[in-house]
Amino acid sequence: MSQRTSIEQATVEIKTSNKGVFPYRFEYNPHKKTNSFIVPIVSTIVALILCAIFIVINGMNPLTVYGKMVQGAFGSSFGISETLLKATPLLLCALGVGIAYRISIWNIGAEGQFILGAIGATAVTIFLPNLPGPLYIPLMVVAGIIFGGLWGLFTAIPRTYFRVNELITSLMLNYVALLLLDYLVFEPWRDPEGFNFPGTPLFTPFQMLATIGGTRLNQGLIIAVVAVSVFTFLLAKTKWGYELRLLGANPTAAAYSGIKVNKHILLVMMISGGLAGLAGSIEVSGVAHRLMYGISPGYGYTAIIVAWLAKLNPFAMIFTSIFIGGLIVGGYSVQTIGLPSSMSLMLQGAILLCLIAGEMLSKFRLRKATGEE
Amino acid sequence: MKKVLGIFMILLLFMLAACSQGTTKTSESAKTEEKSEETTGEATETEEKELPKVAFVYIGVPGDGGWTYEHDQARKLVDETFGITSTTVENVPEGPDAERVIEELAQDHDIIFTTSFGYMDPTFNVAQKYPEVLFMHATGYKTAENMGTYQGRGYQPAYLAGIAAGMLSLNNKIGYVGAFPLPEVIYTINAFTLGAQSVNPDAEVSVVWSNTWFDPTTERQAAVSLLDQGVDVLANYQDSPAGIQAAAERGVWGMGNDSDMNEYAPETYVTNPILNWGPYYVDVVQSVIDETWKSEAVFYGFKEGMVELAPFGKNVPQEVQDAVEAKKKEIVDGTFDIFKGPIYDQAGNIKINDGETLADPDILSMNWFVKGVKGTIPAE
Amino acid sequence: MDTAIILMSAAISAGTPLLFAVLGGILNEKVGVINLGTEGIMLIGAVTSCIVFLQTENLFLTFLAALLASAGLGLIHAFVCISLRANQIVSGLAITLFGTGFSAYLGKSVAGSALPVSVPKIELSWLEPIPFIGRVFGNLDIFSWLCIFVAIVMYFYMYKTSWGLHLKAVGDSPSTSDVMGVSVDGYRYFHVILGSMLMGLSGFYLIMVYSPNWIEGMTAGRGWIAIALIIFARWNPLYALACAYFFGGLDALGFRFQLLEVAIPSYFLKMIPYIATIIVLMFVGWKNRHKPPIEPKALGVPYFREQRF
Amino acid sequence: MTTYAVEMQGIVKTFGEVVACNHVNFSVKKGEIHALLGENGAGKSTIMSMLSGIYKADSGSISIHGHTSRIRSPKESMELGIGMVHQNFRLVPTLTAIENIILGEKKDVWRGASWRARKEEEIAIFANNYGLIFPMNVPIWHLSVGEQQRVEIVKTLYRGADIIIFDEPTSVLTPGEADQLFETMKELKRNGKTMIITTHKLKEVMTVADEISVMRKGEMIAHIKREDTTMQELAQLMVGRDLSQGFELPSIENGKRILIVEDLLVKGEQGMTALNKIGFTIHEHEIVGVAGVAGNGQKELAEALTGLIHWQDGTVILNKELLSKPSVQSLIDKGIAHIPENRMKSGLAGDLGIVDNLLFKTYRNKERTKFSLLQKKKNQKWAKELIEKFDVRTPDLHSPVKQLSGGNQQKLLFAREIDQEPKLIIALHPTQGLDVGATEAVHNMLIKLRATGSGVLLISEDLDEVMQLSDKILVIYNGQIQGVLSRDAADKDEIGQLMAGLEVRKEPIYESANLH
Repeated sequence: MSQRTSIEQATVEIKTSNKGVFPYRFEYNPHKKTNSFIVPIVSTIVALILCAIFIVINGMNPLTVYGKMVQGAFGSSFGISETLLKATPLLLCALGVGIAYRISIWNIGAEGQFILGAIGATAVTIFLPNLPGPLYIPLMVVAGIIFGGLWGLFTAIPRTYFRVNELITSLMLNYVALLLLDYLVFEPWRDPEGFNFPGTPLFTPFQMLATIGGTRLNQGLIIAVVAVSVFTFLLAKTKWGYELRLLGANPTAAAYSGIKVNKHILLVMMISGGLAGLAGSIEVSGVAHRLMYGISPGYGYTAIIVAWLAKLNPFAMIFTSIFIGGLIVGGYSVQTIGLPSSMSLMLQGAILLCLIAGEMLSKFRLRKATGEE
Repeated sequence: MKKVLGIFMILLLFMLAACSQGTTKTSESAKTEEKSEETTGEATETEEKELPKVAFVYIGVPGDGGWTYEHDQARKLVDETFGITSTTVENVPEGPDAERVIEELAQDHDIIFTTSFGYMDPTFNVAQKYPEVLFMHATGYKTAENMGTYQGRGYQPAYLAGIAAGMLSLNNKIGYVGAFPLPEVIYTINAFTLGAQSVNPDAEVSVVWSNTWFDPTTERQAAVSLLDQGVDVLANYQDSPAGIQAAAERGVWGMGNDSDMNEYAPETYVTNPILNWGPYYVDVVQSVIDETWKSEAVFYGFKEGMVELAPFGKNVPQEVQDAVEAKKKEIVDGTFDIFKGPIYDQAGNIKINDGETLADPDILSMNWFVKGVKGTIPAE
Repeated sequence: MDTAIILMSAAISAGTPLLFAVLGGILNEKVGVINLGTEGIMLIGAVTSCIVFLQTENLFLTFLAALLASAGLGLIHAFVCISLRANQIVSGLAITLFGTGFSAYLGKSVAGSALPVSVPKIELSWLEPIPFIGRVFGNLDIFSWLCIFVAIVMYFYMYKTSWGLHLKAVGDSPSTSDVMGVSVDGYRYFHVILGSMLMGLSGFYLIMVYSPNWIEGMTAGRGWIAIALIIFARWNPLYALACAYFFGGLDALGFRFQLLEVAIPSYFLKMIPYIATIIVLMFVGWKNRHKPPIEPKALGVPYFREQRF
Repeated sequence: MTTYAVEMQGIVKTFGEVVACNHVNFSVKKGEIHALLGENGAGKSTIMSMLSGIYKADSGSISIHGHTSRIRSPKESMELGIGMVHQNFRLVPTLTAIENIILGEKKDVWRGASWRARKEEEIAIFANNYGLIFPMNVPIWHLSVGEQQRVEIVKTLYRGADIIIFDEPTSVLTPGEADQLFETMKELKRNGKTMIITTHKLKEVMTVADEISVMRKGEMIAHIKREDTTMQELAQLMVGRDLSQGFELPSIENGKRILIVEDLLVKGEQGMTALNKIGFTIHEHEIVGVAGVAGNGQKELAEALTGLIHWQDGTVILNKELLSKPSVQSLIDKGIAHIPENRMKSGLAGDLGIVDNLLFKTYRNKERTKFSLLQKKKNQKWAKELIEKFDVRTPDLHSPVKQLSGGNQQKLLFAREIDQEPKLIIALHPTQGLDVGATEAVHNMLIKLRATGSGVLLISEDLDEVMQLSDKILVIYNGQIQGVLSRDAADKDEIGQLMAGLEVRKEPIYESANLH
């Protein structure tokens, strides 16, 4: 709660003079170092408290609601497995958008790239129906990455060569991807035996990722964790990681040091899209087992929060994706006590708002006004 | 950093291990625990009989005024009849999320009604995992030992609604907004068209697909596109009354589906085919209590009370009402069969020979439009 | 001719919610604040309208409530972006998420219930004799007119008044404006909130005129399209008018295409606006590659008077 | 009634841990031209910013015309009749001169065509009164720097300022334009305006000022009348010690030709011709200075020679090798080093640490990366050696370089560039914003490079600097080389004429290029 009072005081003090009644003032120091763990945790707590107020107004006990959410998401091995299942595509998409954000490319097109990945993987099953079984999974994964990557490239090309804001392009391409998906599942790829249900035929067992234990959790999780490790390593240790660091910190200076900025933007967007595409191919081959309408319940958008909560640190994304995944799974659980599942969206929004606000607030510091000496 | 990574990896492994060992065990043990708890709990309060725990999975929200509304009405009837409180989960998308929701419910419920076609595979998958739980899936075609399906003969009231539409239409242009090109919608549209043509052979039914069950904004756009074509009766196979409202604004006769929507457009409302699930749900729950439940594929019509026709709007002429009532009697007592030849498809080819009637499996997989329907079934 | 009239009418009714949102977005971006919260603010505007109308059945009160609720969200965005100087893109996304979730939460009890609303129309009989115009504009509802009115007023506000000059200065060079005695924070707060109110009106229109049922996420991406349209319209309210109606028309065309029974699936038709946006922006970018970009120079950049580098 | 227009007392201002102003007292009499003298970082801009309401003082009092005033915003400052002509003009580049001048005016909300016409006439007459002329209806970014400054002055006058602050006003002007400015200031004085001019240029002070205040390291050192002082005394006050009088550039025989440029044609950002067929040569052991007012093609020259932009036409020969569309990287590999004009904008990445910043140009080398992996330990050791060698003062190797002082940042930049042992170093405004000590260090580094055989292309707006250091001076105007002068023949007045484009010196501009 102390966080909140300080928000109010900060506004007041920023706007009025330091002289007079209040002997302290807030000073903004953009260079101030903040503890990288405390801010996200405190922000999350503040967001939970804010939302608790609405829950109370609604006549429910927030503790019951949060308890139900936690129980639904983490309270049983089933809940945990489902949470991890949700976290997998979120983690991969977040890794993708996170890499783009590192060099200030605002890719909000992970949703479309995810869908294209799903389409790519399914295309393998549709156009190559008679392959030897073990070939399917690798091919589907590769196809997913390529399709997603190309979709990312479509965002990058207008940005690099035509000065079109990637925010708009990636957003527009999300809609195009969605319509393409609808077209495919409603028309050419529709299961002929599916009573016109908008979905492709179910995959054969060779086209499905193996599951872990008796759960729906599949090898996709392992792929995702491996991807995180690989990118943590690449970013920290390699020449390429250094170039990205440089580009992110100062693109002009990067150009002066001989880094080809456009080439990097194209490459990063391809990787960014490729990771979302990988998530898409894992979703169809590991969970849905067919391409169907509405294959993504907004993973690409949610991934943005996952990435941001983790402050774009790939390793931290493991935790934030599990957290947000749990929030979504728990969101369905709260329905059983009469709240809409959109609770979890509301919480996500509130947490993200509190996080960025908290991050900036932590750069203000209270100083004694020296004028009164 | 490395230490944290290590701890995390261990944690992750632990979670994975817990999952892989746990699920099958938990699903059973949780079940038995739940049950034993229930028994002890119930024993003190009620009679010796243990009441089943019932859950419903909805595609939309009960407030939609249509499909989910009717299911929720039925759920209320079940609750009242047995004095229980069932669990409901709304707005469950027809994909991987559905499977999780159903499985989560399966862990502590005895009967689960999944009320949309797209829940078929998820329901089936979960049914395989939880043989102790009973699953009732609406409108699908997959059954199992512990999974039954049920479906109303919605084409019967639709035929009657078609008669009304055929009589009311002055320019013979009737519009129809279909949700998805599923057999359920297609046979409803066909019956509707046949009904209209039975009283007005020149009537044509233009079909637009909205590709959504429940999205008033899109439904409305679809409806308006038909209204702009000049239709003077507009029918909707949708879960919301948006189309009826749009029609009312233009002073055009409107009808919908699933439930009585009179209140949304009192002036121009005709009637609605109604799906009345309540009695059937009560039967199912009762049969579970009586331990007489058997997996079957139910396809009930007027006779069994699963379908109804809503009361007519106040401005519908008496002669129309009379004509419909007369036909209804014939259907109820079995003297009239809707899908009875000769029936031609859009291209004019005969699909049902003179004198033949269509068998239930053919109705349930219908994938062609009768003559007089303007519109296409995608990728036919 | 009839088809054209019908299409134009459909374009106006589908374009008006877009237009409100685009105009709101222009006000935001002109003072240098990106507002990606459009979608969320529209939803909050819509759900508030729905709830208040069901309670009061008073159109005016509903209108006020929608303004107030969206101003609230606008204030949050303004505070986070202007006073706290946080990343505007992330803040906007958070607003959209929160708005989507919160509107669904608020609207749970009213979801699906149809609103018994009838919006007054303005009959302009003197327009009747003019062939096309008369039929299209002769009988529009008051809020469509309001939207056109707002666009025109905004045009004059932006290009013909001292406030408009300050607006442009604040968006192009906040430090200069500050030195010149224009309150940068004041202008930013005011226009972010005012713009958010217009976005809220977009939600209001959507539910009171366009489709009188509340349903979760009923904006269906219109807010995002509006954001793209801001750039498309080059931050000019009158271009925005044309662009919004054009997109509204394409939107309305979708279902009509199904009725024509042509070979092109409607999905591809629906893709046209999105692909067209990208191609047009690419074309504009290429044509103006030697000119300075026309977007507000300080767009997305927080202003801090004592900043020292 | 007091005769003081401005009285500031006990002003303290800190930024984080840095004390920018330490109990400063400063007063200006009505109707005088008062010079505030101090080198970069002495705190004079900070003091002026507090007077104009951009910063707020931590403590201290300000009175204007005898009334204690609290200046909390630029608006309040303006209401007190204080106007500031900023070093970086406070003009909105997309607006026209008229619009900039009336910006912030609250009356007359409606601005139709007739209002505009009336206003234009009014301002034209107003500007003419002070002899200030500039285009009225063209967006500011089309105007020349001198014209922009005139707009800025008219703007402050138009808003009723009677105390006008000129913040380093001549730093962007040609000597001719500067003289014109001083005339304007005298004209304003005749109109009863009070003026404060902040500068570090002693000659200007002696030309225009009535009274002089000197600041050093955040403190007020002295307050003198112009008649009572000399340039030597002021210099000593400003720097705190004797300023070395010019350089004795040791004469070295020119070596081989490193760079030959012929007929170089370069288009700038807006597609306009930035460099129009220029040519010159640079030899080993030679510093070639480029004098000129900013925006006459200097930036494009540096960018073209470092591969950042491509030239449209012309020949560039580097070490007997004909270059054609070279990439930045290839030029780095061929031994061109670059000190960009704005170190924090294009030279360093402020958020990164020392090691990452030092790696900018060498991270591709085998010593720094192996199999694409950065050699972390090796690089740290190397970085440590470098910062010791170049005396860069930093808390540690990982703290963000934006926390270093300007001088240390520049030393870091030089460390990085010199470590490559460049054949040719291109330095843009290398001493901009540095204090005297750091400036000297930079000059010494350039001279050392010259001694070790590198060629230096020194591009600077500081004419004194160019004249002190260069073996040969090119004067650039409007994308063309207006004249070439040898060190001995250089004459400040003549260079000023050339910089303003008033005179063309037709001498053998370059030695004919010979590929062999």
